[in-house]
Amino acid sequence: MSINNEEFRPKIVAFCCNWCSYAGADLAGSSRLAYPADVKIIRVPCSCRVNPMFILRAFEKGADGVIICGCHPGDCHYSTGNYYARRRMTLLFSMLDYMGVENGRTRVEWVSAAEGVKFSQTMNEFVEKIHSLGENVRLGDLRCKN
Amino acid sequence: MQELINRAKELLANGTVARVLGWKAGDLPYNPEPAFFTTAEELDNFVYNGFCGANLSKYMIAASKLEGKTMVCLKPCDTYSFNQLIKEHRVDREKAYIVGVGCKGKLSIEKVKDLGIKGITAVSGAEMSDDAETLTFQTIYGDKSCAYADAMLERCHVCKGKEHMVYDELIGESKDTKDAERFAEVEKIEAMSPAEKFAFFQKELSKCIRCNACRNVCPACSCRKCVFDSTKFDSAQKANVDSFEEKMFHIIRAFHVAGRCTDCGECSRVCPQGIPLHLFNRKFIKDIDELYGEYQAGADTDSKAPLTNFTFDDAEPSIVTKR
Amino acid sequence: MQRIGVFVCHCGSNIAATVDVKKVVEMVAMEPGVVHAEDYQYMCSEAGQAKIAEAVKEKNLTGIVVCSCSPRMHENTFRTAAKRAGINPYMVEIANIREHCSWIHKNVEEATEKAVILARAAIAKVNLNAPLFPGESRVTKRALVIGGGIAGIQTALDIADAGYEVDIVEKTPSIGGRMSQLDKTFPTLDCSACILTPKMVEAAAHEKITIYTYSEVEKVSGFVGDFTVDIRKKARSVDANKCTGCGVCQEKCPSKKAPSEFNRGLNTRSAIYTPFAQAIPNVPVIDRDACIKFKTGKCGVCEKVCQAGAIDYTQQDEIVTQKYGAIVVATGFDTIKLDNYDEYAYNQSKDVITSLELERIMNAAGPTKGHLERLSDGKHPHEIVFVQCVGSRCSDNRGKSYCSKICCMYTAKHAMLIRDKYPDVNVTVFYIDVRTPGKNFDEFYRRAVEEYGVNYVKGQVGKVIPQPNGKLLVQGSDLLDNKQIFKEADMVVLATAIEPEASVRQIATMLTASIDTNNFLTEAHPKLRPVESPTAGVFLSGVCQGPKDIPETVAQAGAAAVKAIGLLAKDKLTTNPCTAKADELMCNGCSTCANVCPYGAISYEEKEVNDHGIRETRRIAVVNNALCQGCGACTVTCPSGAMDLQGFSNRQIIAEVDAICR
Amino acid sequence: MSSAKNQAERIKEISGVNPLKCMKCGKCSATCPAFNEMDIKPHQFVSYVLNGDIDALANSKSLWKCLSCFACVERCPRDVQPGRLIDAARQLVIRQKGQTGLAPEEIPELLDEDLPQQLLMSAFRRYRR
Amino acid sequence: MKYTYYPGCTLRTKAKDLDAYARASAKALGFELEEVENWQCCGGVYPLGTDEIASKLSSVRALNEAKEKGQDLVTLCSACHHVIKRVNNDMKNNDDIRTRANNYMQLETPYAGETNVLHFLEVLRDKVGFDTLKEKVVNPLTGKKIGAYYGCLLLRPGKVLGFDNPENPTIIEDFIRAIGATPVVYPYRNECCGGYISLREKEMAKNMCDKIKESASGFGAEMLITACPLCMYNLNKSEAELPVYYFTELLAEALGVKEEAK
Repeated sequence: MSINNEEFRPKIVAFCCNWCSYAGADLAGSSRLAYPADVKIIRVPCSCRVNPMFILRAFEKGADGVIICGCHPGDCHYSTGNYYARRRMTLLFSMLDYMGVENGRTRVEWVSAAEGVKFSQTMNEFVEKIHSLGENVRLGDLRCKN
Repeated sequence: MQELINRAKELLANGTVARVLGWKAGDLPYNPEPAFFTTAEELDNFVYNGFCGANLSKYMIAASKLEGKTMVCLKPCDTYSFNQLIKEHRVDREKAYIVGVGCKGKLSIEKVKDLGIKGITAVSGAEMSDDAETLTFQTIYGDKSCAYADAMLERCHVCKGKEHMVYDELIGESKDTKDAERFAEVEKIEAMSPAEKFAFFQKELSKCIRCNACRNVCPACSCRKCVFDSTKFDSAQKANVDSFEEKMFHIIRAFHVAGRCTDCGECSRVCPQGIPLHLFNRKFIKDIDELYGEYQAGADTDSKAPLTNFTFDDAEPSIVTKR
Repeated sequence: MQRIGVFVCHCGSNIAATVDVKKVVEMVAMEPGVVHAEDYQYMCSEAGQAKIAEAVKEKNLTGIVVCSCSPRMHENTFRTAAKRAGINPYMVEIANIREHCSWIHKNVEEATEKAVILARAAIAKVNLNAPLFPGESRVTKRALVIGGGIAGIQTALDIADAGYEVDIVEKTPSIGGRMSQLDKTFPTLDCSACILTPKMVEAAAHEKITIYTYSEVEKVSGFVGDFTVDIRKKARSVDANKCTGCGVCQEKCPSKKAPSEFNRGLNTRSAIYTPFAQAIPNVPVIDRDACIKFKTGKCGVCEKVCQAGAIDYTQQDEIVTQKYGAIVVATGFDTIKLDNYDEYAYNQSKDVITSLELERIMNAAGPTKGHLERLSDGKHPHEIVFVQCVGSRCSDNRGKSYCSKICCMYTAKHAMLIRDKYPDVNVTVFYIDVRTPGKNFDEFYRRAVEEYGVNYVKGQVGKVIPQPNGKLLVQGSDLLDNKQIFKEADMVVLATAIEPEASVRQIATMLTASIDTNNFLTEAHPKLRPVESPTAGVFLSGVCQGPKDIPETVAQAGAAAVKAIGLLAKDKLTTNPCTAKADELMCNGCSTCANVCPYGAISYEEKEVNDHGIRETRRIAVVNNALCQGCGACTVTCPSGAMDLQGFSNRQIIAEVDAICR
Repeated sequence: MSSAKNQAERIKEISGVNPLKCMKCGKCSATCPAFNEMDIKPHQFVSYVLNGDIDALANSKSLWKCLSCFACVERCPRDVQPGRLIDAARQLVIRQKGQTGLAPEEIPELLDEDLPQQLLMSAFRRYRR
Repeated sequence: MKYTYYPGCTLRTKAKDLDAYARASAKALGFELEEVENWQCCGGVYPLGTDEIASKLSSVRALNEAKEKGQDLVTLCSACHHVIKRVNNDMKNNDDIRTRANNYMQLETPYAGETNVLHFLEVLRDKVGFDTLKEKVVNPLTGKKIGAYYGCLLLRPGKVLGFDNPENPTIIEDFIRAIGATPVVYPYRNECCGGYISLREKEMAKNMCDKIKESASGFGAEMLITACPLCMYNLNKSEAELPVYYFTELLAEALGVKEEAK
C-alpha cells in the first residue's frame, strides 16, 4: 500500500482528549484544514489517561513521533487531569532527552474543541519536525542488537 | 554490635518483639545477609558491620503480616524507605520496633576488588565501633589496606545525613560521609550531546540480563504483582517476539518509582552487571527538585508526592527542549 | 475471540470521494476476528442500521466496528442500533474516517491507507472490548442560572414555569443586566425598560424562583444531575428583610462621588445605592470602598435616617451551599476597553463616546436626563459621526477578530432616534459593511437612510482630531468616491466591540465548561447542540455563547431552559459505564490513586482475597461507579497497573497503538 | 501576464504582506497623510497586487509620495500593512537596471544650507537602489 | 552608569547641538555615553523589504559592539533609533534575517538581538526616572507652554518600537513636566512632518508642517520640541510662527548646563 518507497513516511501517534483536542480534530476536519495522513489519532477520555507505557510502546513498535493533546490548563473536563498529565509528560520527556532520544519526537499541546486551526497547525508543525529528525532509531534500539 | 545483640535478646526475652530482623554472617567475611532471628541462640550469628548495606525496610512488608512485633535494624537512609512504605500503607508501624543503628558508611566489595585487593580471608576496620578510617585485609596474597572512604558505596558519598527519620530507639554512632555532590553524575550526562548520551545508556543497558535483582531489592518496587508480570499491559511475554519489556524496563521502573524513590541506592548496589541504575532515579529526583520544589521521599509520611500533586503554573513539557 | 463485523460508510461522497471504501472492506476482512465486512452509502440511515442488525443475526457477531464520521456524531446511533440487534452497546467502536481522514486528505491512496489503519485500530480495540452496563444516578430537581440579565431571567422564568425550582445568581445589586441600560430596542423601537421590567418583576414574584443578587458563584463540584454549588452572598450592609426601599438613605448619603456603574461612569452615585430606579430587589447596598463610615469610622448618616433600622455595618459575606441538577450560564457581555484605539480620541475627548454611553445619554434616567448633549460643555450637538467596527473584525491583536453583530442595527436605531427627535442634527455613519440579517432588519436600516436622511459613508475612520474650538475633526475614507474626507463633528459615537463578561473565564473553569480563544463558551455542537456545553448538565444562554441581539438571546434563553427542563424531568440518569476498576489481586492498597481522583470516588476496604490459594485480608481500592467520571488519572498513577479504565483499558489502548504502528 | 503574476508574487515576497487578509475597510486611506498626492490610493494597492496589475503600480506616482510614516501599518485592523506593499512595489522598480527615482544631477538644486545629512541619506535609500 | 552611544550622521554635522546638549545633560545626570567606535550611518530609513540584509548590517555592527561591552545602546536621533531598534527586533525574532546577517558578519558569537536599544528619552524615563530628573533641575522652565512633537519614527510601528502608546504618547509630556514647564497636548503631535519627501516635494512637506504647528498653537503651545533633526528641518520650513527646539536644549537649560555644552 505504500505510496512511495523512497520517501520517508513517518508514523505518528496522537493521543487526543475526547473533550477538547479530539473535538478540535473533528473541527479541523469539518473545516477541511489539512494535515498529513501520517498522523493517526487515538481517542482517550483525558490527557491524564495517557500512560508513559503507551508512548514507549508506540516508539518501540516503530512510531517516529508521539504527541499528546489535552485541554488547556484550567479547562480540563475533569478539573485536574491535564495538570497531572503535564507533570508526568514533563518528567518522561526529560528522561528521554537525558537518554539521548531527540526531544522533538514527543510533544504535548493544549488544543481546545474550538481550536481546529490550532490542531491542524500543530500537526503540520509536528510532522515537519519529525521529517527533519528522520526515522526513529534510538528508542527502538536501546539495547545493542547483538 | 554487641550492644545491638544484647538489646535484641532483651526485647525477645521480655516479649516486646517476636523476632529480630537484622543481618547474619555470610560464607565470606564481606557478605553478611539479611536474616530473621527468633531466639537468643540464633542471635549469636547476628552481625552488623560496614558490609551490612542491605536496606531491611522492604522485609517489613512481609513481617507486618506476622504475629507480634518485629525488631528491625534501620540505618539512617533506610528509615526514609520505611517512612515511604508507611505512607503507602505497605508496612504497619505498630508491628515494627525500630532500632536506628549507627552508620559510618557502607562498603562495596566491588570497589575493594577494584583497588586490587583480592583473595580476602579476613577484614578489620569495618566494625562500627572505630572511626572507619582505614580498612585492613588479610588476603591470600598477604595483608593489604585501603582508606575506608575509597571502598564506600557510591550512595554513601552523597549521604542524606546521620538523622534517622523514624525509630523507637537509637543504638550506635553515625558519621557524615558526604563528600560529593548528589547530582554531579547526572549533570555530567546532561551536559553530553544526544549521541553521547545515547551511547552511554545503550552501553549500560545492553549489560542488563533482566535478572530482576534491582526490582526485587527496591523498597519502592513493592507491588504484589509488577506490571511487567501482568497480563494487563501485554508487557509480560518473556519470549523474544516482544522485546518491549527489555528495552523499556528501566525507564518504566524509574518512572513508576519517581517521586517515591528515596535514592537509597540499593538498585545499583545489587546489580550483578554493575549498571549505575541510580542514575535514572536521580535524574527524576533532580527534575522534580528543580521543577516542582525540593522533595525528599520518605522524609515524612504525609506530604503529597510530586506526581500526585500539581500547581496551576507548573512548567510545560516543552521546557525540556528549552533547558 | 470476538466475531467482529466491520461496516464502512460512504457518507455519500463525504468519505467515498477520498477513501476507496471497497478497498477498506477488502483489507479489513483479513484482520483477525473479522467475520463480516461491508460498505454502504449511509450507515447511519435506517437501512444502514438494518444492515448491521442483519449481519449480527446472520454471522453471530459479538463486536461491531463502524468506519464513519466522528464518534462524537454517531457513536450513540450505532450503540443503540447494536442494542436493538442484541449486542451490548459497548461492543461498538467507531473508526473516524471522515473528520480525521477523508475531509483532510486529498490523495485517495493515502487516505485509503489511513482509513484502513484507523479501522484496524478499532478492530484491535473491539477484540478486547467487554460488555459494559451503565449504572444510575439521581437528579436534583433544581436549576442554577448564573447571570440575571434578560437571558438569565428568561431562562429562569421558563424553567420555573415548568414547575422546577430555580436560583438566579447575579453579581451586581440588581437583576436586569445590560438590557436595563438600553434606552430603546431595535427593530421596533420599544422602550427597553418597558418590556424588561415586567419580566424582572415576574421573576422576583415567582414562587419557584430565588434571586441572589450581589452574589457570586464561588465553588462548583459534582456532575450532571448532582452539582453542589457554593454561592457567596456579598455583604450588602443593609438588611433586606427590614428595608422598605424608601430611598432616604441614598438621598442623605454625604458621599456622592462614586462613578455610577449603571450610567457607565458618566455621572456619580451615592455610596449607598440601588443601581437604578426599577432595581430588583429594591434594596440598596453600601459600596464599602466609597462609604465614609467604612473608610473613616465617622458618618453613619444612613443608619440615622433609616426608619426601618435596616442598615447593618457589621454584615458579613455569607456562603450558601445548594444542590442543583442543571446549571445555565447567562453571564452576558461588556464593551471592550478602548485603550488600544486612541486614534479615535476616546480617552482624549469627552465628546467621543461608546454606543452604550449614548444609550445612557438618550435615556431619561441617564446622566443628561435624556437630553442629547455634549458631555464636555453640555451644548447641543449639530453634527454627529458614528464609527462602526471599533475593535470588531480586527485580526491584529488590538481588538476582537469577530463581528459583534449588534452594532449595525443599534447604530441605525441611534441615528434614527436622533434624527427623529432632533431634526437639526446631521448624522453620518462610517461603515465597512452594513450587516442586517434578521426579520425587518434591512428595512429598518433602509428607513434610517431613506426616511430619516442618515448619511452612510462606506469607509473606516482613520483618526478623530480634537480641535482647539472644541469640535472633533473626523478624518475618514469614502471608498465609493475614492476620497479622503474630513468632517467636523460635535460628537463621535464609537460602535465598540463587545466581549464576554470578564468573570466568565473563572466560571467556565469552575464548571469545567470549555471556552474559546475569545472567551465565548463553546457549544456541544455548533449547529446541532448550540445551547449545550460539552460538559453535561451545563447550558448556555445569551451572549456568553456568542454575540447576539435581544430577540436571539431570548430565543436561546428559552432553548436553554427547555434543555435544562428535559434534564430535570428525569428522575434518574444513566451513568457512563466507562469507569475505573481495581484488580483486587494486584492492588497494593497504596492510596496513590485516591490522591489524584478529582471526585473522591476511590475508597479503601479491608477485604478478604484469595490470591492463588493464599487467603488473606488486604487493603484494596474500591471505585464508586456513581462518582467516577472515567478520566483515568488513577490508572496511570497506579504503579502496579491494578487500576484500569473500562472501555479505555490499558490493553485496548496498547492494541490501538500496536495496530497504528504496525 | 505570467510575468505580471511573478511580479505580484515578488511583491508579496519582498513585503511579507498577505493581501488576502484585507477586508477593504479603507482605514489606511483614511489615515494616509499623503492621500491627496497619490493616484493609486493606499487601499487600492491591495487589489492591484491581487489582480496582478503591477505595471500600473510601477508607473504610479504614489510610490514616490508615500512618506513611510507607518500610520497605515499601525492602524490596519487586519495587519495587512499597506505601507509595506507600497515599499515593495517601489523596490521592484528601483531594483531594475537604469531605474531610479532620483538622478544625481537633480540633487544640487534641491539642497539648502540647513538640510540635514539624514534627509539626503533617506531620500537616496528611497529613490535609488 | 555607562551606555554605548550611537550619535548618527546628522548629529556630527547639522545637529551638533542636539548631541552636545545631550552629552552635557547626561554628565549632569550622572551617566556616561560611550560613542560606538567607527560607527557607520544607519541608512536613515529602515529597509522594509524582507530580503534586504546588507542595508541592515551597520546597525548590527553597532548593536554587537554594545553587546560585547555588555551595555545598552542609546540613540538620540529618531531615525537612527527607529532603524536600529527595528533591526534589533529582526535579529531577535526573524530567523531568516538573523541567519543571513550573521553569515555576512562572521562574528565570533552570532548576534541574536541581545542588546537593549534605548532612546535618550527612554533613559530619562526608565533608567534615570522623571522624578529624579525633576529633583536635579536647577532652572525649572516654569510657565513655558510646550508642545511635544513626536513624529512617526519614535512611535510606529508601536508593536516593534514599544516606545510609548503610538496614538496617545505621554513620554515627552512627562519630560516637559519634569523640567518644570507645562505640556500642551495637541492631536497632530504624532502626525508625519513629511520626512524625506521634503527633498523634492517642498510644498507638500510645508503643508503638513503648517498643520502641525497650527494645531499646536491652537491649543496654546508657545514652542515645540523634537528629538529629530529632519523633523526640525521640516518644521522650520513652515512659516507658521512657532519656534522649534531640540528637547536636549531645554533639558540642558533646566539642568543649568546649557553654557557648558557650547
